This record gives sequence, structure tokens and C-alpha cells, in this order.
Amino acid sequence: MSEQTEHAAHEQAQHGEHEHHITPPVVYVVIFVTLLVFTALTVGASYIEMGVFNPIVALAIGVVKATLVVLFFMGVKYSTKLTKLTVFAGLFTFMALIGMTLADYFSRAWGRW
Amino acid sequence: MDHISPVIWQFLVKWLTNFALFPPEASKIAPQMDALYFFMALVSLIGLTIVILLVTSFCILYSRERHPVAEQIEGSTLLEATWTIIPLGLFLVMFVWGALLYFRIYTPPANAMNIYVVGKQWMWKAEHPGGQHEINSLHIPIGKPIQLTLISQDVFHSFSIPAFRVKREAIPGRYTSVWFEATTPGTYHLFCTQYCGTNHSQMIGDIVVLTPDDYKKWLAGSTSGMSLAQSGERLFASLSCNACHNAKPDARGPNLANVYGSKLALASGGVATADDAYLRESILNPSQHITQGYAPIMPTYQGQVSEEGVIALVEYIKNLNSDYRVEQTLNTTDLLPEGEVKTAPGATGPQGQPVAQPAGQKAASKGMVKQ
Amino acid sequence: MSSTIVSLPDQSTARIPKTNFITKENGLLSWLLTGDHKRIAVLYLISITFFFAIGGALAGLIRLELLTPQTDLMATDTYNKVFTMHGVIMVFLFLVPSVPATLGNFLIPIMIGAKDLALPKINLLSWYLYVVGGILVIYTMASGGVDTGWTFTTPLSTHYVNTNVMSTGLAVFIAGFSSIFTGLNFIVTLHKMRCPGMTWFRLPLFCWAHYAASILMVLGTPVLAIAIVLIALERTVGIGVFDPAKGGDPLLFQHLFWFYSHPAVYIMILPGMGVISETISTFSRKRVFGYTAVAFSSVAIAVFGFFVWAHHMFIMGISNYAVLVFSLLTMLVAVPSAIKIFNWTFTLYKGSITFETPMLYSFGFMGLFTIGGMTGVFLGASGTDIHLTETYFIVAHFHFVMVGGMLMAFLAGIHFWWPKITGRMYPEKISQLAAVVTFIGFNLTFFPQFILGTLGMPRRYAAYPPEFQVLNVFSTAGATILGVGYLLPILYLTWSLKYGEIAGNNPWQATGLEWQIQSPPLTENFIETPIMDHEAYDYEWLERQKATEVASVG
Amino acid sequence: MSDSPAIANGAVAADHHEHPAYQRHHFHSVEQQADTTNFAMWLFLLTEIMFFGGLFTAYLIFRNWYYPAFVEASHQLNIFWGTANTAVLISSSFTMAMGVWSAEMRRKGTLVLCLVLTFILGLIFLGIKTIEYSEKIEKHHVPGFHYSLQSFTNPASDPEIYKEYHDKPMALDMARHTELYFFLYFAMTGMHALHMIIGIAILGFMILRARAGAYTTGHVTFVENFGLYWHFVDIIWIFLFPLLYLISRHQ
Repeated sequence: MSEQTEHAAHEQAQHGEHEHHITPPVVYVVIFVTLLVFTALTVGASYIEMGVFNPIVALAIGVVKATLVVLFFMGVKYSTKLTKLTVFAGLFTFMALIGMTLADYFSRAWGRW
Repeated sequence: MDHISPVIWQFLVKWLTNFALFPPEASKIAPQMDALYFFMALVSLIGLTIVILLVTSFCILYSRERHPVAEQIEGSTLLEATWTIIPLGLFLVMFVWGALLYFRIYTPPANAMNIYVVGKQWMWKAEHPGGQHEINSLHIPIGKPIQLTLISQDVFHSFSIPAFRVKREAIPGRYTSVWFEATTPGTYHLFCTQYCGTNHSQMIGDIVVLTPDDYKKWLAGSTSGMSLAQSGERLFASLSCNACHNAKPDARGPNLANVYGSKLALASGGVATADDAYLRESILNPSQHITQGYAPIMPTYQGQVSEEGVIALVEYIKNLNSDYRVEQTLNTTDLLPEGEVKTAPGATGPQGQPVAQPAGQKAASKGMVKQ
Repeated sequence: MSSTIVSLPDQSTARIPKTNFITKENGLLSWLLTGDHKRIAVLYLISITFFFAIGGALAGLIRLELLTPQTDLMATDTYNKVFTMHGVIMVFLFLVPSVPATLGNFLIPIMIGAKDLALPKINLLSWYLYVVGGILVIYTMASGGVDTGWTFTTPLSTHYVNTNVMSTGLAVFIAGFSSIFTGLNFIVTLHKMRCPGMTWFRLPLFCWAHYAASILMVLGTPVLAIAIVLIALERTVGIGVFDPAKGGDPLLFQHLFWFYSHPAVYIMILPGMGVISETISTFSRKRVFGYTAVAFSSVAIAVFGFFVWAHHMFIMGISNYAVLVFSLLTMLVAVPSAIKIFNWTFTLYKGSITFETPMLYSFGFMGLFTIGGMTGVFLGASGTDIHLTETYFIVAHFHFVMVGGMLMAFLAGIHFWWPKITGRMYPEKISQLAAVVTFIGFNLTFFPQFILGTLGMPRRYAAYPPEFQVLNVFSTAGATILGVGYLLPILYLTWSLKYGEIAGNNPWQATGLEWQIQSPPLTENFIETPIMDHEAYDYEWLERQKATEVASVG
Repeated sequence: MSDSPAIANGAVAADHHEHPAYQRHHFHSVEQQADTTNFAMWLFLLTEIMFFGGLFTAYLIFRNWYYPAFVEASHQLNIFWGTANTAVLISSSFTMAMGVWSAEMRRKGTLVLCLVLTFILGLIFLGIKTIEYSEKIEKHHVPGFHYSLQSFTNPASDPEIYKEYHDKPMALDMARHTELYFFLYFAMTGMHALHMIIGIAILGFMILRARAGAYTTGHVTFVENFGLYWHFVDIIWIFLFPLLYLISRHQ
């Protein structure tokens, strides 16, 4: 667990030493353009026959886009460990819900020995 | 005794005559279940005793009178590791033991006799392969593995026989199954244990376990004159299933003989085992389960066939061991009043039509466990 | 020295401090618009007691009906409504908010040396949401009730009942958000509001337990919310997600529902465990044995608690592989609870133990929770689950954990902190009697139900075969005693508001920060921000503190 | 025992020097308050993730079960509007990020401009959504309300035997499952749109406050936290778009 480090961050914040990171606009512009490009890519990719890879590519592009938004627009890249941990915890539980539920559905078809 | 209040008198009488503490063991699995149950009870008892003994003795030894000043102790990694690892070990033993039991209860043997059970608010309907129907009771012989294939017509129900230590939910839209082998003749409780609405507590019945001879008598006495497969055959014809599933070279639907238990290559790419569940789904949601090489033209029969009807059809298809029966059905359909049955003229198709798909995939059909 | 640690100020001169959070402002409005966590806790305490009384009365009706095998007190559908309302009220309006929203709300900011929770307005909002949920439940009862069972099993709840599923669902939805906001507030507070020197490992274990429970509240409850939204849509529009006739899957509802509702039992029990850590330590004058292990076991329960939900579905036809995984994980989640029990036991070792009421309740908790936990293993092992699930064994197990565990802990906590909340002591002798009565009544009520369950008596039955009657009579008799055991505290605690002895700051000589301030506390809790310069449960620090105080006064 | 706190020795003197009006009494400092509300916002977003999690689970299960129905139903969506809306939403996210930057840089004019742009883009998104929804109503694709199966045909597919059934009406049992798709479509996009509406309402309020200079005095927490919310709504859409609109467009 990262209580210790998190606490350090907390104390830092409390003593007013915490310096707020300000992302320069050029980063936002770059991310914005990248997101638009990826949107075009994902639409294009859906028209190409790739078999099982179609949904995988679509989701992969979605993940990349979402990661960019989280890291830069939402500023997680420059934020405290606590925020990173929070984001991770959310993803983890989200994946647990989806993953373990789907695991049941998929393994039902594996037969009932 | 008259001066004793009737309530207390009644209570005492029940106490003496009718006081159950442990359910009867009437199936092969029951003693196995009870072994694990008592093992767990023993472990719990020991654990509880340890806790109670420790707490009591600490309370006596270290009460404020005897021990006015507490000694501060941080903890003990060794002790804590002990009471982490020992319970963990015991729990893992219980897990493995429990899982083995679980699979034994839900894995019917290949030679099990299959009885279909339909649950609906608020009754159980059993369909025996011989065509016997029962409501809220189930007659079975001892010494023979019985598999129940359960489905619900409406809400979740749960088929529970405490004396056999088995239970399985009957859920709408899907078959579930459980099996048991009764050992002691008698009459046992059948409960619905999943809450299913107003008369949930009246959805009870009797499991009547008979000796083989009595069972034969019962079978003979309650026959409806037509086996389940035969009523399935009749339904098969009246729904004109044989218009397509007729084992002809140019048939629009796959030949159904010997299809049960075989592995089918699906148009969507997967492989499915043709078990009860698959057959049911193919009747109700055919386009989801199209066999490779066939077109998605079969209409759905959802809403047209009752669960009992589907069961009869499934039972019929299960027992289709050769194309002959299909031919026979073809001929019988000519006798039916509906002239709309579109069978190809000259119904003398050869036998060699592959089952569902060309290569010898049906080889597996017999030896495998059927569900 | 007598066998008590209670040290009260001289009753002839002692006064309740003139300024405290109760007397700060007057008038109903000052309570209804308050941002003070202590006042909100009191509001919660009142409303929770109210709903507990309703739920308890319904439980009484259930037991009365089950006195005889026939349905003679009420018709089956009335019975179904009664047990449904009992479940909904007790689970969503009592057990989930009980300790966190009252004691947790009152104590967490004080324990960590803060003036208030991080988000006071959200805290008040969560009480209002609770009240709206409660009113909706009462409306449901008044307008004919609902008979789905508190589990809202589809398709029963969506297509086969015509009772007030919508209003109940809305009530649970809203009460759920109340719980989300409480949990969110606790997490933020524990992270951001700790006073200087209050490191994570100096936190009282009460805070750790609430932290773990809050994680479950924040991450689990939304899934229940969406499941209920889907039920509502299924009922109104007929969308078919849970309807097999339309291609949906009723098991999906089970997945979503239990994804919340299994962690929910940890939401209920974890804060109770936190209370027990405090009382056991205080009344044996000892640091909790293996502080870190107890703290981490709370977090472990929270984390593993998310991965065991499908053990409610073992016999419903989920995949066998899933059964294996979920059964194994269920076994793992049982371990931290075992650790806690043994750590508490060894906290007593070489302590200096006294037997005030909170300690009696704590002993009750330990015994009953051990039984409740062990019987949980019976149900987590997939094989025995087949026979025991959906019977009175489940009912007994659940009540051993929730009533024997959680409610005992709640009562322990209420007695323990009563002097802090009100400034007055409860009457000791009668409360000890109440604790013993509760324990006896509880065992008589629920132990026979284990046997009933093993015999196969299904739960939620209004009528049952006659051979189960003897045990049911025991159970009903026990329920009567239990009822007395719960009525007594309500009466004497109310009495003590006016006539109880003045408690002073620290009647138990306990070490938590909350005991170092006046009782009842000031609105801002601390005059100056405290600095935590010692470990939690440091009784030597307390002795030194007293010594310097005596020196400075002398 | 006395009434004074026993622990008062050496307590931190509460810093009384500067207390901006927006600092609440129970915080030590503005930084602590900002940190706290920021963390609370993140936790709130976690509950939102889990809320949508249930819907995503349902979607994945049924997409897996009824793939042809999902393909066909998905093809009924208007990909032009969908793509346009994605671009609109990404742009609004960008303007929002710029808004936060302007607040941090204490540029009032830019802040108001960014917020107004975000506001307008949000409205455009909802406008396009309305166009799409009304299209669905016209086609009777709203589950539960005169749902019609007429427009569904078999998707193109590889096996030769299927070719001739391409563009023929879909088998009834499969076509019926398009209703599940459209339910999920409406549930997910509707829930998303609800979040947009709430966001736009808050944006309107923020524009008024920003014009009064509320966020350009160094207290940017509210703008920042709202930004998190807005980006989160954007992220949900980033996943909804491929999942709902782009199922095997090539078929």
C-alpha cells in the first residue's frame, strides 16, 4: 500500500508547499488534434474487415483516447499519487465487475463436466 | 391431562413424537454431504471452544482485581501467522472437499434416467420419459441414478429435496440439472426454496421413493398411453418440423438423427455440443445456433410451444437414433389433416445424408456425458 | 480498586459544559440546516432507531406467524410483504447506515483531530437522502407494501408482482446515494483532514474499519443503483434485459445485485468490527494486539469482498469454473475475520479487564460473530452450500453476523460513546442486564434456525411442515426475550438523557482523541488543532498526561 | 478532569493571517480545501464509473450473444452524426481544458470565452443527439414504444450460403434482439446525455460567476473539478461511440 507516500503528499499539501502544475496550452492542442485523428482512425478501421480484430482495434483506440484525456486533460500525469491510486482503484473495480461477470458467461459454454 | 393448557399439551406431544434434529439420509450423496457438514461443524466447534476458553481464562486471569496494571504488548508475528495459516489451511481443505462434492452433485452419470421438471407459480410438474405426468410429486425408484432437467416457466424456483441433500434452481429460459440416487424407500419433502411469489410456501410436494417393483407398478398404473418421445414425435409432425428436417439430400434443415450429444460446427464459427440446452435454444432461437452449411431460415417457435412441448420435442430428438424415425414421421404426417406440410414428393430419400456437417463429427455422440 | 474503570467527576459539583454542540444553537431549524457532523449523527441516530423499531416490529410479526405451521396470523401474501419490508428496512435503513452514519459520523472527525468532516453539506445531504428513502419506504408500506423479498429477484420483481416495486426501488436507490455520500465523505476526511502527527498507523482501528467500509460503499453502491434503474425500466418500458423471453438474462440481475449486496454485508460488519477494537482495548487497558494486522485485515476484507459475490448464485446455474473461483475467494475472505477474532482475544491477554456494558456486548459480538463467520464457511464451500442455501441456515447465518455481530457492536458502541455524545452515563446495572438478556434471547431465537436449516426448512415460508414446529416455537420464544433486550436500552438511554450521572470528559480513561475533549464536545470539537504525539491506544501516555495534569493543578 | 482539552499543549496555532472568503471554517488552508474537494470529485467519478459499469457489462454480454442483431441494429445508427458528435465532444473537452488553464493563469476574458464555447459545443452535442433520437422515433426504434422490426435485414457475411440472404429480412428471433441493442443504446446514451444536461446547467452558472471574476482570483478548484466531470463525460462517450456505432461497419 502507498499510505506512506500518500501521507507525505498530504503533508506537503498541508504545509502549503504543494506546487500546482499548470499544463501549457500547446499540450492541450496536441492532445486535441491527436484525439481527432484517433476518432477518424477508429471510424476508418471499422470499415476494414479484420475479423475478430475489429472490436479489439476499436477498443484499443478507445483506451488510448481515454488515457490521453485522463492523463492530460484531467491532469493525472501531474497529480498526486493519491489521485493516481484513485483512478487505478476505479479501473480495477470496473474491470472486476466486467471481467468476473463475463468470465462466468464465457465459461458456461465450456461445458459442465 | 385436561387441566394442562391444550397448547402446552400439543407442544409436549410434538416434542416427544415429532421432533426432528437431523434430516434423514435417503440418497447416496447424503452421507458424503453430511461427512463434510460434520467436519465443518467440528472445526467450528473447536474454533469456538478455543475462542471461548481463551476469552474466559483471560477474563479470569487478567481481571482488574487480579491484574491491576496491564502489560502493553505490541503483537506477535509468530502467533498472528499461526492464526492466519491454520484457518487458511482448514478453509482450503473445506474448499477442495466442498468443490468435489459440488461437482459430484451436479455431474450426472451417463446412465442416469432423465426426468424433466417444469416449475411454475406455484407447482412442480414432472415429465417422465415413459409419458407419466405428475404435479407436486415425484415417484422414483431406489438404486437408479436419476437426473432432473429443470426449467421454469415464469420466475426462479428451486427444487430442493433435503433428505437427498440436493437442490437446484429452476430458472426461466435455460435448463439446469441435478442428479441423485435414492437409497431408502419412503416419502420425503420436496420444497421450492427460492422465493417465488404469493404461494411460495405452498409450492411443496412429495418425493416418493419406491422399490424397483413398486416403481414398475406405479409406472404401469399411471401411464398416459404415450411416451414423452412419442408426444414429441406427434408435436414434431404437427409443427411440420419434418418439412425441413427430413434427412433428404436436398433438405433445408440438418438431419436430426443421432444429433444429440454430437459436436456441431456453427455458422458463426464456434463449436457447440448438441445437448438438451442446445436443442431447446435451437427451437426457440434458431438463428442464433445455425449449423454450418445451412441457411438462417428456420422460424422461431417461441410463444408457440409450451415448455412441456419443448421438452417433448427435445426428448424425441434425443431418441432419434436413425433416420428411420424421421421417415416414419414423414409418412404419418401424410395422415394429418393439415395438407400444408410441404414435403418433397417421393419421400424415399437415401440414408447417407451427413448429420449437420460433412465429416464424421458424430462419432462422439455416444460415449460422452450427456446433460 | 474496584472492578471498574469508570471515573466520574464529583456529581455534586460537576456540570455539563454550558457550550457544547447541543446547546450552541436552538430551534428545530438549527438542527435541520446544521453542517455539524455531531448533530447530523444525532439526527441519524434518531431516524435509525425509528426504522429499527419498525423493522423489529415486523420481525416480531414474522416470528408470531411462524409459531404454528399453518398460516393463521396472516395470509401468505401479507407474510411475504412483512418479511420483504423487514428486510428492506433492516438492510438499507438500519444495518448499512447504523454504525457509520451515527458513530462514524460523530467520531471520525474527532478521532483524527479535525473540526468536521471534509464535506459538511454533503453530509447533511446524505441524511436528507436517507430520510427521503425512509419516507418512501413508509409510503410503500402505507400503500400496500411490496412482496419481492429484499433481493428483488428478477423476473419476479419485474413481471410477476403488482405491488409497489417502484417506490421501494426508488427508496433503495435514494438511500443508496445517501450511503455513497457518507462513504465518500469518510474517505476524503480520513485522507485529507488528519491533524498534524496523525499518521495512518496512529489512527484508531475504528477509522481503519470505516475507511474499508467506505471504499465498499463508494464502489459497490452505484452498481446496485444501476440494477434498480434497470428493474424500473423493465417494469415500465419492458426493455427485456432481465427477461429471457426477450433474450435477456435474469442471472445478469443476480450478478449486478450481488456485486453490491455481498460487499454490503462487509459495509455492515466492518464498522462494527471497528467498534469492537475500541471497546476491547479500552476495557482491557491494552493496545490492540497486532494493530497492523487488524488494520490491514479490514482493508483485505474490503478488497477481497469485491470478488466473492457469485457465491450467492452457486445453485442458480452459473458456470462451474466460476463456482470454483468464487468459492475459493470466499474461503480467502474468511481469513481476515479469523485474524481479527484472535487478535481481539489476545488483546485481553495480560490486560486489566473490567466488565462494563460495552465490554459485555463485545464479548457477545465475539462469540456470535465467530459462529456466524464459521457458518459462512459452510455456505462458501460449494458442496454444502447446495444443501444449506435458501434454507433457515442462511437466515440464521445472516442474523448471527448481522444481529449477533453488527447489532451487538452497535449497542456496544452506543453505550461506549453515550457519555461522550450526551455528557451523561447510562445506568450500568440495568444495561448489563439488557446485554445478558439480549445475548440469551438472541441465541434462543437464532440457534434453532441452524437446525431448521439443516433439516431443510426453506426460508420465506409462511407455512411449514409440522415437524419443524418445536424449533420454531423456541425461536419465537427467543424473539420475545430479544425484543425485551432491545426495548430496555431504548428506555433507559432515553431516561439517562435527563437523569444519568454527569460523565465528565473521559469516564472510561480511554486514549482516543475524542476522550480528551469535553463531553458533549464543542461544535468545533477542538479549541486548538491538536497534535498527535503518541500511538493509538497508548495507555502509558494517558497515565503521564494525568500525572502532569495533577502536578499542574497541585 | 478539567473541561479544557488535555491535548492542547503545543497545538498548532491555527493560521489566522489570511482567510479568503471561500475558505470554509473547518479547513486549515486553502490548499487543503482545494485538495480535499479535488479528491472528493475523483471519488465521485469512481461511483460514476461503476454506475456505467453495470450497463457496459450488460452490453458486452448481449453483444456477444446476439452479435448479428447488434451489427444490424448498429447499422441503423447514423455514423455521420455519431462521428460529428464525437468531434464536438472532444472539442468541448479541449475548450474546457483551456478554460481551466485560463482560470489558472487568471485570464478572465479567455476563461469566459472557453466556458461559453464549451457551453455551445455541449448544446450542439445535445442538438445532434436530438436529431438522432427523433430519427429513431420515426423508424420506430424506441424499445417499448411501437417497436418495429421492419428495417432489419441480415448483415453481409462470409459463408457462401448466407450471401443470398443478405438484405433479406432478419429471422424474427434474432431481429427481436435488436430491441435489446436499442434499449442499451438509449440507456447508455440517455444516461450520458443526462450527464451532459447537468454539466451544461452547471456551465451556465459558471459563466455567470466567471464574468463576475469568481474564478480568476486564484481559487480555481470549482473550475478544475467541473473540468474533471466534463472530461469524464467525454471519456464515457469515447467508449460509447465505437461500442454502439462502429460494430463491424464493413459488413
